[in-house]
Amino acid sequence: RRDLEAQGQEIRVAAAADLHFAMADLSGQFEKQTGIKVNVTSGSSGNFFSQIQNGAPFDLFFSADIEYPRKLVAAGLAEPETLREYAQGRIVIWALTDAKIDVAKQGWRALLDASVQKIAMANPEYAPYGRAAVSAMQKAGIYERVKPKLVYGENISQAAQFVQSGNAQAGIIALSLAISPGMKEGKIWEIPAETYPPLEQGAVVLKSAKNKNAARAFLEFVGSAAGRKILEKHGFAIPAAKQP
Amino acid sequence: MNSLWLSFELAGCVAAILLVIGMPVAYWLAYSSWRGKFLLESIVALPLVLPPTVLGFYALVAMGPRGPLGKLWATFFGHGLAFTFSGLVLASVVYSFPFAVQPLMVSFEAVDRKLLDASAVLGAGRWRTFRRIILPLSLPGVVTALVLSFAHTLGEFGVVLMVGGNLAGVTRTVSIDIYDRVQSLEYGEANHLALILLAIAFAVLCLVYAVNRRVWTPWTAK
Amino acid sequence: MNSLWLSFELAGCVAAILLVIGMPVAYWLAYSSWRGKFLLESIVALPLVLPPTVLGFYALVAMGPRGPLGKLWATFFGHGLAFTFSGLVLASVVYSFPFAVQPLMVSFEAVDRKLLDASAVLGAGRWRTFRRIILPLSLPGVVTALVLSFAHTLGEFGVVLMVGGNLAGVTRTVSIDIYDRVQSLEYGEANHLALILLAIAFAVLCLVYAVNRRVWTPWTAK
Amino acid sequence: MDAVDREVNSSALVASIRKERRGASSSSFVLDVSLEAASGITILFGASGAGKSTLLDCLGGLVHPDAGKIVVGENVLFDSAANIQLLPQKRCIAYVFQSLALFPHLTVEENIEYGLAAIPEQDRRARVAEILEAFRVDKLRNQKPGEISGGERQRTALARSLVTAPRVLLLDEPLTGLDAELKAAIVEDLRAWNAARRIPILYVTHSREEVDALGERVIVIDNGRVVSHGVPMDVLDAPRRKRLAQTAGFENLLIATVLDLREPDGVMRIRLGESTCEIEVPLAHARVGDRVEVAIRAGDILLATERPRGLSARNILEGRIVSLERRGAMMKAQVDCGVMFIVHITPGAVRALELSAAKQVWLVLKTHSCHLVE
Amino acid sequence: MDAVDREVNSSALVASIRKERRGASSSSFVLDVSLEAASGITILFGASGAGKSTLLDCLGGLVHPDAGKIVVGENVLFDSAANIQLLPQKRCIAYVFQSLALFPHLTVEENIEYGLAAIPEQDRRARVAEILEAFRVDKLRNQKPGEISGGERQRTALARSLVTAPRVLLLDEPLTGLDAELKAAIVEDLRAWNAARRIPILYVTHSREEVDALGERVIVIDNGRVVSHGVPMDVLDAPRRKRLAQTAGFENLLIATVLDLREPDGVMRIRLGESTCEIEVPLAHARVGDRVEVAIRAGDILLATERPRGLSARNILEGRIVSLERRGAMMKAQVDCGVMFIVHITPGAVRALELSAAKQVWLVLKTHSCHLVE
Ligand SMILES: Nc1ncnc2c1ncn2[C@@H]1O[C@H](COP(=O)(O)OP(=O)(O)OP(=O)(O)O)[C@@H](O)[C@H]1O
Ligand SMILES: Nc1ncnc2c1ncn2[C@@H]1O[C@H](COP(=O)(O)OP(=O)(O)OP(=O)(O)O)[C@@H](O)[C@H]1O
Ligand SMILES: [Mg+2]
Ligand SMILES: [Mg+2]
Repeated sequence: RRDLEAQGQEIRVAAAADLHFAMADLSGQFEKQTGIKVNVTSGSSGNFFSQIQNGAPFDLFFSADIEYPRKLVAAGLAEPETLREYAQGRIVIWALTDAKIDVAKQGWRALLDASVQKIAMANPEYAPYGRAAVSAMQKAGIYERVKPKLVYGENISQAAQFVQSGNAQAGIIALSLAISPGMKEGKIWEIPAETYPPLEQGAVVLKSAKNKNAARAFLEFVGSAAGRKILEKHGFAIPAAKQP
Repeated sequence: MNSLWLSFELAGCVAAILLVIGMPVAYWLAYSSWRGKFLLESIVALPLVLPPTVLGFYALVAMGPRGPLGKLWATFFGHGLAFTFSGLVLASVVYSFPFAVQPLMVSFEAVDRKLLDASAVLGAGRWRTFRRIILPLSLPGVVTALVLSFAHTLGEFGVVLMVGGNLAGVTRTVSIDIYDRVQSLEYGEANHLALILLAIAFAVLCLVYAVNRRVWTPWTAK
Repeated sequence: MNSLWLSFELAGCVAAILLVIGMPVAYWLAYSSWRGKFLLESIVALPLVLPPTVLGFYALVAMGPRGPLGKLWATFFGHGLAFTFSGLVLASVVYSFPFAVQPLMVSFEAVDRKLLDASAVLGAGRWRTFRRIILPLSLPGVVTALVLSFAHTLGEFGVVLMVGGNLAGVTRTVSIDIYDRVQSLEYGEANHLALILLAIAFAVLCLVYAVNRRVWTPWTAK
Repeated sequence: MDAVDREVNSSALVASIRKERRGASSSSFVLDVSLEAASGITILFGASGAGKSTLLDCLGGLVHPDAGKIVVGENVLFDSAANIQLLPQKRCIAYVFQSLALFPHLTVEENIEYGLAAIPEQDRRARVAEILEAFRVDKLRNQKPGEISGGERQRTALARSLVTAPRVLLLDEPLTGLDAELKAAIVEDLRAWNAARRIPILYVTHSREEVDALGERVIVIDNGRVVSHGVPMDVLDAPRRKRLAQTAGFENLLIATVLDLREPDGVMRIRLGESTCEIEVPLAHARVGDRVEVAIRAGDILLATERPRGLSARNILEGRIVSLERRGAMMKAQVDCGVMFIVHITPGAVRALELSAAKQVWLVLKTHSCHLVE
Repeated sequence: MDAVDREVNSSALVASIRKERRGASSSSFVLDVSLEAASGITILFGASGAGKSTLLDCLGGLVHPDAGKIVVGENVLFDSAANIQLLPQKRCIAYVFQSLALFPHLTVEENIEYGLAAIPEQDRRARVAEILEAFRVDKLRNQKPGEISGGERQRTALARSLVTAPRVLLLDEPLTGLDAELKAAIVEDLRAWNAARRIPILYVTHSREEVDALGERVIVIDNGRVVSHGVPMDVLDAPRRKRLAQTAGFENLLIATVLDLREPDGVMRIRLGESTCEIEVPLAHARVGDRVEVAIRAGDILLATERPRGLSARNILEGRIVSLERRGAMMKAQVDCGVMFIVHITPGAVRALELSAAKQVWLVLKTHSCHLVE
């Protein structure tokens, strides 16, 4: 009966760019199960935050950073009880297969190699992946040495493109992106998760949502075993079940 | 494909609106004898100076439910301006304004004043003089204004992304679509879309220029 | 503040380069009698049609070690083009090309052919005719070309971000700086920077227009 | 007739205008004129740069006078005191510019139609067709101004203004660049036009021929001032100033000394230059011994091969032909009578009188053909 | 002298040009001329739209002829057969356009200097100063073309071309819009200029006065063809075609019937119109009974108040004055002798002969003043 009810329903989801591929799978599965169409817009979490503050017609917001959903809740724009951490981002060092360095073997040392003139990453000023990369490098004690080599993309996609195009020889990007179909011709070294603060990714249902039930259902689906599996497949870590 | 159509619709609307509102402004700038008009000329060029996303951000705030524009719009139409096609049009109009006004102004100014005198002496008022003399003689400038504002809106993405919110079918223009695909590293599809966009744009521009050449060359040619 | 200076340096360079390379192109487009030149006119306007970040992406690929431009540059200078000031200049030049060429072309075309005839008959070659007759009579177009390309480069951010890599002091222009602050939700600082940028740009534009008015009004005025 | 006259006068143009034009040069040009033009053709005559076009521009409303008043009939077009300033399009004035200013993007026909916007289609077509033919530009109707000859452009500009129904007509050298035949035809057309409408027509020209063919009245402008006005004969034949004398084609300008004044007759005798030639000229404010200047038109001098007898003319000078040259339809003879005279005679007369250089001749000068220059 | 002449001839302009101009009208204009202009002034004479400006444009290189050849001295400027086409700036031709085309952004002085780029500063200044004065535009030197009068513009354009040292000079109606005094002065300057340089000068004008004052040779163009050429007297006084007759100011054009041919005398008698007037005219290819047309210049007819006696002139017609009108420096009399004649006489003669309407007069016509029109 619930399926019948849901026929023809549609929700609008704003999702952080790193979720792009995972969202495609998640929404596909969810639609198959419930018949509720999930309309995904992916983009920068910061932009979504601004837009939602100014009345963007989204039902559900999957941020790359839990801070944004928290702020929305604080501003009374989101349903407080729906806020949850649905995944954690993982970062990797990525280089082209034909590069002189072998990141998989060299790990951090790869970045110090003389052939690496530029290292691409997301801008640490506002991109969570950038911030994580900086603290990981600091932990590894190489930040001051590689700092002159760093170039910043607006987001991890741009950072990846810097490397892909050969203009940077290595990049620190999200695992989710590194294992995406467009990045096949690269080598990966995952940065140990304990060297950077967890990249908590939070989601929340918005106050202005037209169809809160469907939105909640999708959020639940993402948190379900099936959803977690998909997220893990796409390179996310699943946080221990807890309420923030 | 939906996004392509949307883009051309947006660009067409914006170019048309810009022509309509750009002309009086350009006319005034061209013919006013106010000494301080260089101030206005400078202001007209200012939207260019801000990064589009930032301009888009300001536009978003202004159009949001708490912004002045948004409030005004809501009292008339009952809904907000941001994230609607109208909102996109408005923001793009602001952003592309200089591209329409500047070429128009230069062309208007280049019309021989003696011809305007002749028209006045033959009894034509401002409007008739504008329609029959200034406008046809400024055709190259009008075409440039059209082309620049049309093409610029087609390619615009910062403002559109910010104000439009990238909603499929409503505000996801082809430029955002391409951008999305590049962001998702789906280069093949991005290239494909970009190529189609370029091809159509090229065809449109060719048409405009070819017609333009035929129409106004005769009296410049020897 | 560093970023401000960088932006004006970039915009100045780009505007100057565009003027220099835009003129021959505009000259050819204005005076060639080749029937197919509308094709070239259309091509000139095409960079506008692509979203700047996408154009920037293509530029990035072209400038990469496997790209044609990157290879060429590397053989001459030993290092890549991306993430350098030169790379920024190059990409911005491509992107703002239509804004320089279009107004120049329209202005060149508007010069009375009889004056060119008169100049030729008085023994002046192409270059002298261009320098002494066409150029001064096209001043409004030149100013528009300068202003549009300058302002557009100041505000450009998609291409710059893509090709520049946001390196403080090297490629972090003020438009990126403002964007960064908006992204970091530091609205106060963003507004502050935007205001300064607008103020300086306004001052520069005012200067250009005021001088422009004084210089070329005399022979249009009654 | 009376009624017509009154109607005519009530549509006269009365203007007083002051306008300073400041160029890059240190000296500026000042136009400062008062004039009245009743219906009919009034010629504006004056040297190049005298201010004729500036005056017309002020009347047409294209240039704003610094001060003054312009009235047509009851209508005030401009009044600096009352701060009235009608726009050109409200003035009902047709104006053929010296620079023509044809619309380059419109055909000859469209140019001519331009001023007829207010007229119904049918009427308009008829009027345009008529004037196209009158000015012999009907074959060019679909050509643009860039594709026709100079004279054709001139005619188009003229037609464009004349086809409207103005209350005042301003013509700035409308017949330059036309050949004799066309000129004559258009002069006829203009006269007919004038006869039919009787509106004030101000006509600028440098050509004595046009003045004589068209002018009912002449206003002479020099250096921005009206220096004389009246009917052509009076004004142009009795030059007040030397500059004008030259402009109006007084070929003989001679310095002379006053010998005696014969006030009852209204004449005085003068001696020409250092010669012994004495002639009688109209009386002027001068005393015996004063040096004066006389202007004599070459065409006003009669030439004879025998000493003429029984003529009313008082001045007969004996001389010898120095040279004979053709000048247009005329012959120009230089005759040495102690002072050198230039005499215009018809080629027919030259042949009939078998004139040739060195031949002895007599010059006959009527007293009132000799004009004293101020 | 011989050497000079040879040098002169070696720099002559020889051209044959074909050029079609296709406007929007169905009929197109075709210029098809061959001409030769030796050094000295050659007048191009012809009605408005005859193709004079088109011809000059072709010579100057501004319009590309469809076919033909243009040579100055040894230099081939254009040859469609050999595919030679010199750019205008390589032709060393100075050209004063009908439309002037002054540079609006340059001052009068800068305009004049423009063609002197190749000359050292010092020299240039001197030459410019000299010509500024000669053309009386020195006071306007710092003004822009938009700030000077029509006549002043004309002079500036003339000065701009004459200051260069061209090998050919093309002048398209250079003296229109100038007053008589200035015209005379500039004509003198032009003559002196011509005497000093002896280069081919092609001079377009509609004015008989200018032809007579300047022309060493005339080329008459009608509807794109050269219809006659030679010295002014011969060409313009003996019209070959009716159209030209009107253009050149033959006021009397009369239809006549051939009565008899007197071949020994080289004359024939004709009867004018339907009247009884018979006159003697030069012999032509005609048979008795043929209808011919004669053109007689109004200035070539002599007028007398008594029947003239002992004159060589063979044609004396009795008539009555119908009207007398002033025409420039002349009087135009209409005389009815059965057919109507127009006669030009000097005002002095009118007064001396006490002419007035209705007065009986005799017209005297020399045989060779009567021209048969083809
Ligand atoms: N660009 C053109 N296209 C088509 N026809 C033209 C063009 N220019 C001139 N004509 C035609 O060619 C003919 C000759 O023109 P041209 O200017 O040579 O005459 P012109 O002898 O100089 O006359 P005018 O004395 O009036 O200046 C005219 O009938 C004119 O209409
Ligand atoms: N815009 C202007 N600025 C300054 N001076 C001007 C301007 N226009 C005309 N003059 C000057 O004013 C004077 C009168 O010019 P105007 O055109 O009225 O003369 P004009 O009598 O029509 O002469 P022409 O017979 O040569 O056409 C000239 O000396 C000219 O140099
Ligand atoms: Mg004038
Ligand atoms: Mg001509």
